[in-house]
Amino acid sequence: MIRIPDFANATPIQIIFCVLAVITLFTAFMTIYSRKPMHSAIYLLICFTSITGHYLLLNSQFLAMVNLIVYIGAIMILIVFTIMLMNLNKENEVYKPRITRLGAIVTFCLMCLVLIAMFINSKPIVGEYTTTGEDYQSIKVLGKVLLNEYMVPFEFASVLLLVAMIGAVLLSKKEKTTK
Amino acid sequence: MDVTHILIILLVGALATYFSGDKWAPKVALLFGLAAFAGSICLLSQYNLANEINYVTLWIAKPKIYFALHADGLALAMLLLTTALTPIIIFSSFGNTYKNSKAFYALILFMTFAMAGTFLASDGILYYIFWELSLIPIYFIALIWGNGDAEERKKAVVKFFIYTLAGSLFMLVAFIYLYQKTGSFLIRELSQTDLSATEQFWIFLAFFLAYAIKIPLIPFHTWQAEVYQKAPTVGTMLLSGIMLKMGLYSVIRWQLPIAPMAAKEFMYVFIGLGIAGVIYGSIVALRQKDLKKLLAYSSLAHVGLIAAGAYTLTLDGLRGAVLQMIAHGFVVVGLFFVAEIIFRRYETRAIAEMGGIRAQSPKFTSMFMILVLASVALPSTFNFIGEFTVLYSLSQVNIWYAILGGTTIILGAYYMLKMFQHVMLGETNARIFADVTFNEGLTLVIIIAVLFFFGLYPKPIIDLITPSLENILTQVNRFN
Amino acid sequence: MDTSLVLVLLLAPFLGFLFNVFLGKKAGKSVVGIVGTLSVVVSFAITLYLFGNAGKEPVVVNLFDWITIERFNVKFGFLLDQLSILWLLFVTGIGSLIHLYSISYMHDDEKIHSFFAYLNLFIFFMITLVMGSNLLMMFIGWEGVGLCSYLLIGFWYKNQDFNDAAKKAFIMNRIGDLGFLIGIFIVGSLFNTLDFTSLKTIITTIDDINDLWIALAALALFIGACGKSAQIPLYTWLPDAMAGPTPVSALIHAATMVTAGIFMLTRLNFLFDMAPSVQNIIAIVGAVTALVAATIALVQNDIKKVLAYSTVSQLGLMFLALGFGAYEVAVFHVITHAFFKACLFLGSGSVIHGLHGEQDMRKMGGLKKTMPITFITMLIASLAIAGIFPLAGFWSKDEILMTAFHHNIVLWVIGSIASIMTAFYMFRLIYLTFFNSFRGTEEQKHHLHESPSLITVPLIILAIFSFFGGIISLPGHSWLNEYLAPLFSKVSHEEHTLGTTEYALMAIATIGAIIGIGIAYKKYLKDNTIPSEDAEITGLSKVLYNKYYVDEAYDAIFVKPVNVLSSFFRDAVETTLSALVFGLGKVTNEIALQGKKVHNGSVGLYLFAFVLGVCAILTYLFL
Amino acid sequence: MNNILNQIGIENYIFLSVILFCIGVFGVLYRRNAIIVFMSIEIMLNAVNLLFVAFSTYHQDAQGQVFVFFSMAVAAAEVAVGLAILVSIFRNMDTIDVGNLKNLKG
Repeated sequence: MIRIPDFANATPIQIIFCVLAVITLFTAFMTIYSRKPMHSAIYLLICFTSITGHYLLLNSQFLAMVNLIVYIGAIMILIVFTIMLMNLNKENEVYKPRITRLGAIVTFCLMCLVLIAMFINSKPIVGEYTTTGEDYQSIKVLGKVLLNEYMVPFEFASVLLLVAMIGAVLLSKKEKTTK
Repeated sequence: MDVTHILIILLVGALATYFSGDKWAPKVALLFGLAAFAGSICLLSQYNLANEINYVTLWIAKPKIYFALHADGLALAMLLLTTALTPIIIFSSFGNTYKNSKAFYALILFMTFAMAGTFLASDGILYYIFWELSLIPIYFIALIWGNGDAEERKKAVVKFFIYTLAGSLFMLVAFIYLYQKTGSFLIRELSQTDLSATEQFWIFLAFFLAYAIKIPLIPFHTWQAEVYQKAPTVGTMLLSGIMLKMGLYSVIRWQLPIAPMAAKEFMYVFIGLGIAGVIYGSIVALRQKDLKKLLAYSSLAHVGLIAAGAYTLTLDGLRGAVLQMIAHGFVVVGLFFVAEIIFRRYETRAIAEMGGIRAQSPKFTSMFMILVLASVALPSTFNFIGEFTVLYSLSQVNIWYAILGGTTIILGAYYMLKMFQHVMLGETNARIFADVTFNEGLTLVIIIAVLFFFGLYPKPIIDLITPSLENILTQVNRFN
Repeated sequence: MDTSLVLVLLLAPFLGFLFNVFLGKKAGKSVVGIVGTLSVVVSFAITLYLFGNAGKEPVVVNLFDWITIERFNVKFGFLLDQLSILWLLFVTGIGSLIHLYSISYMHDDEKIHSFFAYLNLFIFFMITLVMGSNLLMMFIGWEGVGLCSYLLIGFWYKNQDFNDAAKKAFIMNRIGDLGFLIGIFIVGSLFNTLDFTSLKTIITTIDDINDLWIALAALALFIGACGKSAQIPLYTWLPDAMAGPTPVSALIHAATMVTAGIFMLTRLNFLFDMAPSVQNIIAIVGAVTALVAATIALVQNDIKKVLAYSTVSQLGLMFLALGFGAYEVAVFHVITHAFFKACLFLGSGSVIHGLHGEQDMRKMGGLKKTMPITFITMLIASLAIAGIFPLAGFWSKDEILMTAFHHNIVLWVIGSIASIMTAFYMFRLIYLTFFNSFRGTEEQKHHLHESPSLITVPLIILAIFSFFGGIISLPGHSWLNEYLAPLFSKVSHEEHTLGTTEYALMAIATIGAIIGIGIAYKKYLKDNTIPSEDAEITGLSKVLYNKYYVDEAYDAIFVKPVNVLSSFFRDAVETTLSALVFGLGKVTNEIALQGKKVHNGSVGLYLFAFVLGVCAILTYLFL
Repeated sequence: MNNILNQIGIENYIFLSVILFCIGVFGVLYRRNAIIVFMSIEIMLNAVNLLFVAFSTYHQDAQGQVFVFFSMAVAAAEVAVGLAILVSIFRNMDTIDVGNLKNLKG
């Protein structure tokens, strides 16, 4: 069954989770809802940070760090720079037809419904969670897994990043107006 | 002589014709056509020595498709028809000059190749491939070398192509379903399967769509008259002389043995459809203004009768159908050639513009007359044998079928003689009609000789086809 | 010996045909005629020889298997028995005479070689018809003579009216042929053979006979006979067939081909004897045909049309006899009729020849002096057909009427009226043609002459036969009946003992004939009445003159509807079907056009569809 | 800390990430500004990552985290290329409104 947090007797962790979840959802929503792209970017940044918090809560320090670096450090900077580069920080969005909005909302509800129903349906929510005490998510272990089992994909990821970099450079380079 | 050699000869012939250049192409094509005919005769003699004529090799492993050719008496008869008509058709075109004739004649040989393959194939997918392959050359022949307004022609030919292709797809579906059931495409195994009545019904129907469009039976015939009219005469001959027979042959070879229960249950419907075609075709032919269209509708009437004979599921019906198929093949080629001869001189196919030819060309008149008479099944011509046997088998099913189907001998005489009267008789035509050339005469004489010879002595063909037909009948009757 | 003789008999005319077709044009007109005639004479000679030497047992010559049906084989074979020899005798005999006649008659025609070719081909097919050993062999000849009839009626092919007549003859015959075929099918499936000798054995010995199917078979075969022998309702082609050259009318449409129906019925007498109900129909049809045709003949003005309707009427009388199972009587009348009708046609041909193609009797008259031989021979033949003692027609017609009298008084009355009318219209013809003064143009009058001897000799021979032909079957001691006796399964037709009734009947018939002649004499010789012009004909005679409007009725009932239907099919149904097929294509096209609008390039829409799709898939897979 | 899931429960993470994901979807459909659409996609990616990590903890298996690592790498590459494309589109068409990008129209 779904466990409804008992707010009266909530443990600190539960409180932290609730707070984080609310922040995550709210900022995510505001990201979409804000009219100015720059505001969106800021909201998104907060969202990502809260997700990092979730990671920490789940005790996966490595991913928390990576998330911090990659998303907040790299991706957000990219986005912010792009926005500034294009000078888009204005409400330039044209009028959206009602049908679009309606469609989006319907889809949103439908998607939620389907996904939640699917998860509930797929497996009765698992009972008690027991720890084996085994270490599986320290940086040490992850490093081993990553460089033993997932050696090749790891290297490929680097190639991918390289290619993406070159591609990005090529794409954003101003075309020489030779024609 | 191996059965594959025939196909190889034809295929190589098509290539050789293409590379021999425009000037030599007709002769090369004729040569290879004759070679294929000789090869068929060799096969026939082997068959008569009680040799099994077979060629099987695995082609695709999964799904299991064999390159399987098998020639029993029936297939041989059809092969002979194909390879005998092809040189005649090629020879008949010598009086015309075609643009890019190397491609034209290569396509003819290629089409013959595909049609011969259809008659020989004993694996469903192989058969299907040949079946569809034969459509491609005729499409180009009719489209590129046809006559009349180009737009109109394109419309008619594309309709024909898509229509027949769409029909055949149902057949492919049926084959795939059968493969799911039996794990084989070989006719030998398909004709032994025990399908339920419902399955048989649907499979029968799928086959029927493919064949009814190809044959064509009413009401699936609308492509026929237009394409016959627009295609060059050579194409029309190929279509009506051989290609229609593919549909009829397939009814006997594939449809009846695979789904005999459905065939028995709905026999009356399909016989009725065939006979309706006889009457309908004859009546429509009465008021046609275009000579080739008239012949097209007469063809519709005749194949209706043949199909009705095949669906009687009796030995007589099948035998009559096959005999009539062969006879009709020859006679219709002859008649279309006559139309072409007139066209070469008068540049028209409108009956109203003809007339008064007899006075100028008695030889041509006699030969035309004989062909007309053969077409209306005068006794002592080959067509009579077929028509008599078919009508007899119909009378065994129900005497009314024979009476209604028999109206063909009245209506057939009516429209053919009316046509003959308006084309040939009457006051001498003002325009000069040169008598037939040697080549034209020879073509007609060969056809007429065949018609008379087998009209008086059909025994060789009857002996050739009867054992295979009996075989098929045993398969048809396996549920009893 | 027999085989080769039969083959020569059969193939001689065919060789003549081949010669005339391939070499006729080069060989010259006289050679063509001689070869054509000789080939028939050869057949006649062989027939005579066979006639002299034949035993009682029929000779069967089988050449090879022709058509194979599941339950029986049809052999390509010939049968020579009394019936076929008798028929061959007068077919080849009269055929020879008419060939001889044609040499002169057709001499001016440029296509004489094809004329003789067709005539020879006709004789060939007629021999096949007569000699065929089974129903299908007979059918070859049956359709073959129909073909030759078609070719010869339309001999002057430049005239489309003649071509129409030829086409009509062929198609009418084909209707009958369908009946014949159906009959063959029924016989085949009932008895598993089509061979005459086996059929006879089976039918005469079999016990459990399916009456209904036998009757149907007989009826179907009778329809076939109707077509060929011009009986109601299929008789209208015969008068039109007079479009052909006169020798053709004499040979095909009077003496030989039209008697094929009677031949067939006689050949299958055992079958028809099993179906008394059909025999009744035959008798009634025959009588009615005789009367109807005779009434039409009363008012016709075309000399050949009169003879044509007379032929139909006489054939009707023959069928009357057949209907009573009196086959030998019918055969007797066939033979005598062949003589005098051939003579009449050839005579009329001679007249037409003399008048350069004039066929209207209103424009003739007074030819007695200029054409004495023609006049005398035609007079003899007319007396014969009218049934005046002791000419051939008297004996044969009398026998038919006598048979009718013994079976059915009503039919006898009808038959007698028909024969009185016969006497009337024949002498109307004679008086209008040969007596009084000439009514044609001056130029024609100037050229009037007796025909050459090649024309008159056959006339004389035929007239002699018309006169004495009756002796082959005199009441009491009939050679013909004895000769044909082996053919008939029933103990032959009981001989008429010549009692008072018979003599009375003969007297009545003769008096009737004389009355008919008398009326004609009064009206056309004494009063010198000339039939009025076409437009002035009124009342009943107008109906008769227009042949009861039967042609028009057939046209309205059968031909027109079929043609209208054809136009309807061509213009409406065909286009609709075609549009339906194209419609399928159009629907596809329309769907594509509408579907195209969805792909408007808006990513939002695509994504929306995509998300919906994902939802659907997830729902389908996991819920 | 190791009994965190005992206290919160995996299902709450599931709900969280589903809602987060759906917000992402909603954003993609709702907004026409390409940058925001991009951000929405990032949200969706993060929702999935979060779920991965949650399940990784739940199953006590490192593989889930490794996968998140890779997906982050891919996301980084994607953003780099995607933004480059956006820039180039903006240069050429002077807008990044997806409503105007209708070259796909058939």
